[in-house]
Amino acid sequence: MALLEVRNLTMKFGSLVACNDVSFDVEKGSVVGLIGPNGAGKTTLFNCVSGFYKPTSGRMFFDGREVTNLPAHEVARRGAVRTFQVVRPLKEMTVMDNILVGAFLRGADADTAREVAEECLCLCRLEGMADNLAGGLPTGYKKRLEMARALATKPSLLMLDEAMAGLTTTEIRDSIEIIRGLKKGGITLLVVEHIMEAVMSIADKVVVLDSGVKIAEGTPQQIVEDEKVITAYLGAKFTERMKRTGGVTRND
Amino acid sequence: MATFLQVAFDGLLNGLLYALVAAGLSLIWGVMDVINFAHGEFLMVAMYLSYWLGFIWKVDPLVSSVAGGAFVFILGALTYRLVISRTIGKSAMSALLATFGLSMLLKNVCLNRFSPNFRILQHTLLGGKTFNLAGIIIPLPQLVIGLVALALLYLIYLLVKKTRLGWAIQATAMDKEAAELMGINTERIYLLVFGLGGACVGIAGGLLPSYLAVHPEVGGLFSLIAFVCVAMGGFGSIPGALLASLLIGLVEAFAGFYIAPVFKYVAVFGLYLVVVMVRPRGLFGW
Amino acid sequence: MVTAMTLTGKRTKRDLFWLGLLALFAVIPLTPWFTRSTFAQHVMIQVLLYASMAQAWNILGGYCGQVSFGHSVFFGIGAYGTAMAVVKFGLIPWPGILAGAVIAAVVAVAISYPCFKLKGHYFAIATFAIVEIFNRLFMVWYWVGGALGLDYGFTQPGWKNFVWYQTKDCCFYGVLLLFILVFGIVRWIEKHRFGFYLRAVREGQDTAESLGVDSTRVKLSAMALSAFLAALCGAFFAQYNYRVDPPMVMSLDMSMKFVLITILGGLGTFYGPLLGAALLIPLQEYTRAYLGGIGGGVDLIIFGLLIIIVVVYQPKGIMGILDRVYVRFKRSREGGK
Amino acid sequence: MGKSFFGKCLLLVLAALLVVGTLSGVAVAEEKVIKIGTLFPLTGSVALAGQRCRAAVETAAEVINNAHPELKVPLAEKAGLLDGYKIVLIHADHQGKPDVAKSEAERLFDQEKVWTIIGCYNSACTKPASFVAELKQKVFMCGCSSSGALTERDFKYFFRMAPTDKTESLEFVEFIEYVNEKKNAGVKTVGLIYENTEFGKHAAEEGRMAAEAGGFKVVADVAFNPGATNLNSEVQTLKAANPDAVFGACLGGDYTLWVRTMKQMDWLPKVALNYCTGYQDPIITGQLGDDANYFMGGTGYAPEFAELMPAVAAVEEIYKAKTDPSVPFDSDSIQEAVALFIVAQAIEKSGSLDPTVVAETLYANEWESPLSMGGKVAFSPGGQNVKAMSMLTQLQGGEYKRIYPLDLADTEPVIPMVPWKDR
Repeated sequence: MALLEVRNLTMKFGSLVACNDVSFDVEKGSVVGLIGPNGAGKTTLFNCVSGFYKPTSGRMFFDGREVTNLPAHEVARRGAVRTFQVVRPLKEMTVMDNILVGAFLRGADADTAREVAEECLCLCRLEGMADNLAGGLPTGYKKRLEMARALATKPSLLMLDEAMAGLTTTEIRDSIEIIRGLKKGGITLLVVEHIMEAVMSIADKVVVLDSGVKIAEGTPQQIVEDEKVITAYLGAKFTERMKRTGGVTRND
Repeated sequence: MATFLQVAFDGLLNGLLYALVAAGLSLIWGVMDVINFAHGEFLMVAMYLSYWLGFIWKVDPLVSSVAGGAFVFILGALTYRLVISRTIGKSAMSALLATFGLSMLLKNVCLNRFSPNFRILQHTLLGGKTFNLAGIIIPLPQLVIGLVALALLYLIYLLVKKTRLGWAIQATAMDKEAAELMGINTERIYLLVFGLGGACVGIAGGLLPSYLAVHPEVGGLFSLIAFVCVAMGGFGSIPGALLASLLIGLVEAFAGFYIAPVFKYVAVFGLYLVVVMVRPRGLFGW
Repeated sequence: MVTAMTLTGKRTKRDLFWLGLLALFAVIPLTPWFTRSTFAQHVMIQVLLYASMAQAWNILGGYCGQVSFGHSVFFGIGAYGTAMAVVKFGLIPWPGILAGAVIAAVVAVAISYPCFKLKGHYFAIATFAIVEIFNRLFMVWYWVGGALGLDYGFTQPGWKNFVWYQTKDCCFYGVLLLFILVFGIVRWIEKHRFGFYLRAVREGQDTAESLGVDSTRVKLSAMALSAFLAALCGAFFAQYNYRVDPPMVMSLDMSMKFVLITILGGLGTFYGPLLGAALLIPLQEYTRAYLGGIGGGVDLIIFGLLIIIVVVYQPKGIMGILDRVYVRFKRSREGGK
Repeated sequence: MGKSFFGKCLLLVLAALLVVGTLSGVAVAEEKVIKIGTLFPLTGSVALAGQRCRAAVETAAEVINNAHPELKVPLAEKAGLLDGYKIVLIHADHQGKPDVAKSEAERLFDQEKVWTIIGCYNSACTKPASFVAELKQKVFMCGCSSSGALTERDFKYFFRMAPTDKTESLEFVEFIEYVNEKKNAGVKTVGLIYENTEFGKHAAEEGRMAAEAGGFKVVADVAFNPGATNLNSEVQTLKAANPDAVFGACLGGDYTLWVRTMKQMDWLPKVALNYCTGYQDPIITGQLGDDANYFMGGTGYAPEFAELMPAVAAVEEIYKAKTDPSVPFDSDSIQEAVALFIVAQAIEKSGSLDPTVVAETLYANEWESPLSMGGKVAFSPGGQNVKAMSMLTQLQGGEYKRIYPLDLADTEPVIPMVPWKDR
């Protein structure tokens, strides 16, 4: 059974249909990429899954249990934790404190939480920053802080909303390494990403959205060759390049 | 029935007065997202000005209201320069607290200078005059204040919606940075808005001594009610503030008469709570 | 690992300081300054009382970021709880103190549950409105004395009745206990999960939610705790002044004191409320005592000016000033080396 | 992490506090001085009354301290009392807040070492302040706080000069019975309008009891919050109930608003009687001009009483010099002057500064008090001045005319009051 099952999810804002009848699964232990052009409904879908929006219709199951109308904190408590596309550090708290907030989800004991937080701090390479105020960090660090904080909650599903947008090439490489590490550690990931190379290189499966509708689902290889995806989003050039380079990350 | 109409009419007239007091507050709030706690004290200062003009030079409050408006315009602009401009961008509460300090300062400076005496102007043009309309007694001072309120609110509305300046104000209210990029001097807009907000309440204060005693504590309740009017109307909405003021005036009058006078402000503040529970951003808020 | 060590080190050092401060307070009544002047005693008691009040408010307003102007309501309910027990029912104050605090917490939760969905100024004005409503309702609620208020008669002084007539030493220790309770709770909270959650909710409600923090529950708990402690302070206030009436305890003025002291000292900091009270209360008491008699509100003029200056120039309060001085101090020392 | 630095700063703050406290404790020692504290609302909403009360006490102190042989007032003739003791006044401000009144009373007694306190105008403030005095076994002289409850506490050191609202209420009812009988006024119903404070509420309760005991029906009971922006609903309620007589307890600005609103609504009762309130304030009635006419109320003093109280005029000159703008005594402030005169006489007579002795002396004697109506002051257990009289006056042509009791009256009351349209 899949860890996360999304079934016929529809989200409307007034007359605007942001997500229309979207269904897909996230298998345990896999990395699923969610891609699509701007305004395709990726973030809306994310918000629905993580409990920030109540979907208009459709159902979602996490770990076999229904999570459709649960509030955000309850979804997080069940183990599905997300990050935000626009980083939201808890500005007036230190990096360590930020991560501690996440770590406290799995127990009120301060010492245990601190240990967990230290681990996540190291994992996301924020060691030297523990006592800095989160509001003053450079963007790259903020993105990693988002991730570290989410990790500290010991999620079984980590949902990253464009964790690499706006980062430099080196930072992207670091992030990819981190994500690979997470996958090895047994965490399932659902990744919204704009940077194609990154998605293609880490994802086991890719789901493509366009105008709120799922237009394709499959392995990166299948997606790159899918006609609909190429016209709607990727473009022929990209496919060419992906084929040439064999899906290895590079910048242009 | 006559009593009912009388009560309703009194309530409406009072509502218009509240609208006049609240107009400036609404403008300031809408553009700058600042609550001016010293609003009632601006009113009080204008009332003193009007009183002294009337007392020394026998100027009628109708005329003094212009002076009141001008004076409080300057006071408002000064307040902006010296206090508010330095709180912009800091925590939302800092402007409120700073103006609370200002209200304390103004109140006690007036107490110190003018003593706590209650001062009433006699023999004003409007003072004490009433006329009878089909059995309803209409007090002239309140009626004039009500008409001024309507005219002023309309003028502000026109200013904001129809003039170049108004566009600049709206742009600043929506997005300060974007407005700056478009070449709007937002600092000047803020200054002007704070001054204009002051001027509105200054005009109200100038008119009030026609029938209300002046003393250092006079502003307190007015400013509270003005806050409620503005918040109930919705973030910076002039028509919202007008509607809310009229509602508050009516509720005050009806609760005062049909329940008991001690409950009239309970009803007013209760109304606010009910409204924002249903519409958390006020009647006309978005 | 290094971080962990410094964190633990910081913890013990701060605790030592805190204990030292308490020890200092505990011996104050033995100093001649204190014994010689009941006014000094009064000022000291007021400082501790208002510091406790501000700290109670700080839990919600500072740590949790929900700026409420309605705390005088809970303060008032606490004051009425004990006064009703003593004046109306002829009991000792203790059950009243407890009942008042519990009722205050319940009322706080009931009121704030709908109010927390309001944002910014809408919330602030709603809390104003609540104060006005409570004030006016208590003014006409004759069962609790209405406008006439409740006046204490003579009772046997001592801890049992929690009143003292001849000396203020015990009063001081009474308020010191309250102070230790309130500050101790906040100290504890700061280090534990609840404290982190409070600040997380303040810094970003959505973020906190995404990390599994039930922000509504956190805010309501903060409100309940804050109201409970404010009510205890109110109870002390009633016992200390032998009288309660609505304008004394449930007024915007009183609410503003909660807020101003905290802001002046430093919002969301542990020592801020104490610093704010230590500055504001003596200023208020001494200016009134030595300038108030002249009349003309000179003390209040100074007061108003001071508030403007602090808010405008140092929004982080006295703690902010200390921080800045400390940084400069450290820098100059390092430069010297 | 720098917390020890904060520690130093905190210690510094505390040390500064200690120093300030020590300095304040140093009192200027002077011989042959009786320190007397005054405790009035010098700021806040009733500051005007408080400042006049303070001026009245200052006036009395000046008369006592200096030789004023021209004044026909006890203790005026020679300077000081008890062989050259002078009175030194220490003023304090309670801002209209009971908690401040309590702590200021403590400070006056403990730090300033005052011998007695005169105050506090607001009944709500007099209560805790006099409680402090009683605990410390110090005399508390209350001039004009009118709440009857004050003298029902069996305090031993508390004395009040003014008549209570109970006395006034009874007199109001007596007066109504009189006009019903002699003037065919036909008053059957009574309405109450009062500010919802300790003072107003208590007065209204006494008014209701007295009216009902006299067989009148109370048809309107209108409490309002002081400092109102308008009194429309209040007056509308009165108008709808249309009582024949109204007992009012509205202070200062509320009084003028009340009168003006009644005029606007074109309604008047046959008889409008006021407790010691805005009605008696000559400034306020002056500002109302002709509109103030025909209202009635209890009055302890008005300049028009000169023939009844000949000694006052000269004292009043001193008082006028101390007030800004210069005003004559009013019923409230004159009682505070009386308070000082009485306690000074008691000190002089007992020859002692022992509060217990002075308090006993105060109870044991009847005191000359040219500033009081009736000229005498004597206390019943609990400290109420049983000789306190209240005269009913009516404003006619801007002057306070004495209308009741009959033996002191100089003018026929105009009953019913002249309707607005006939003025």
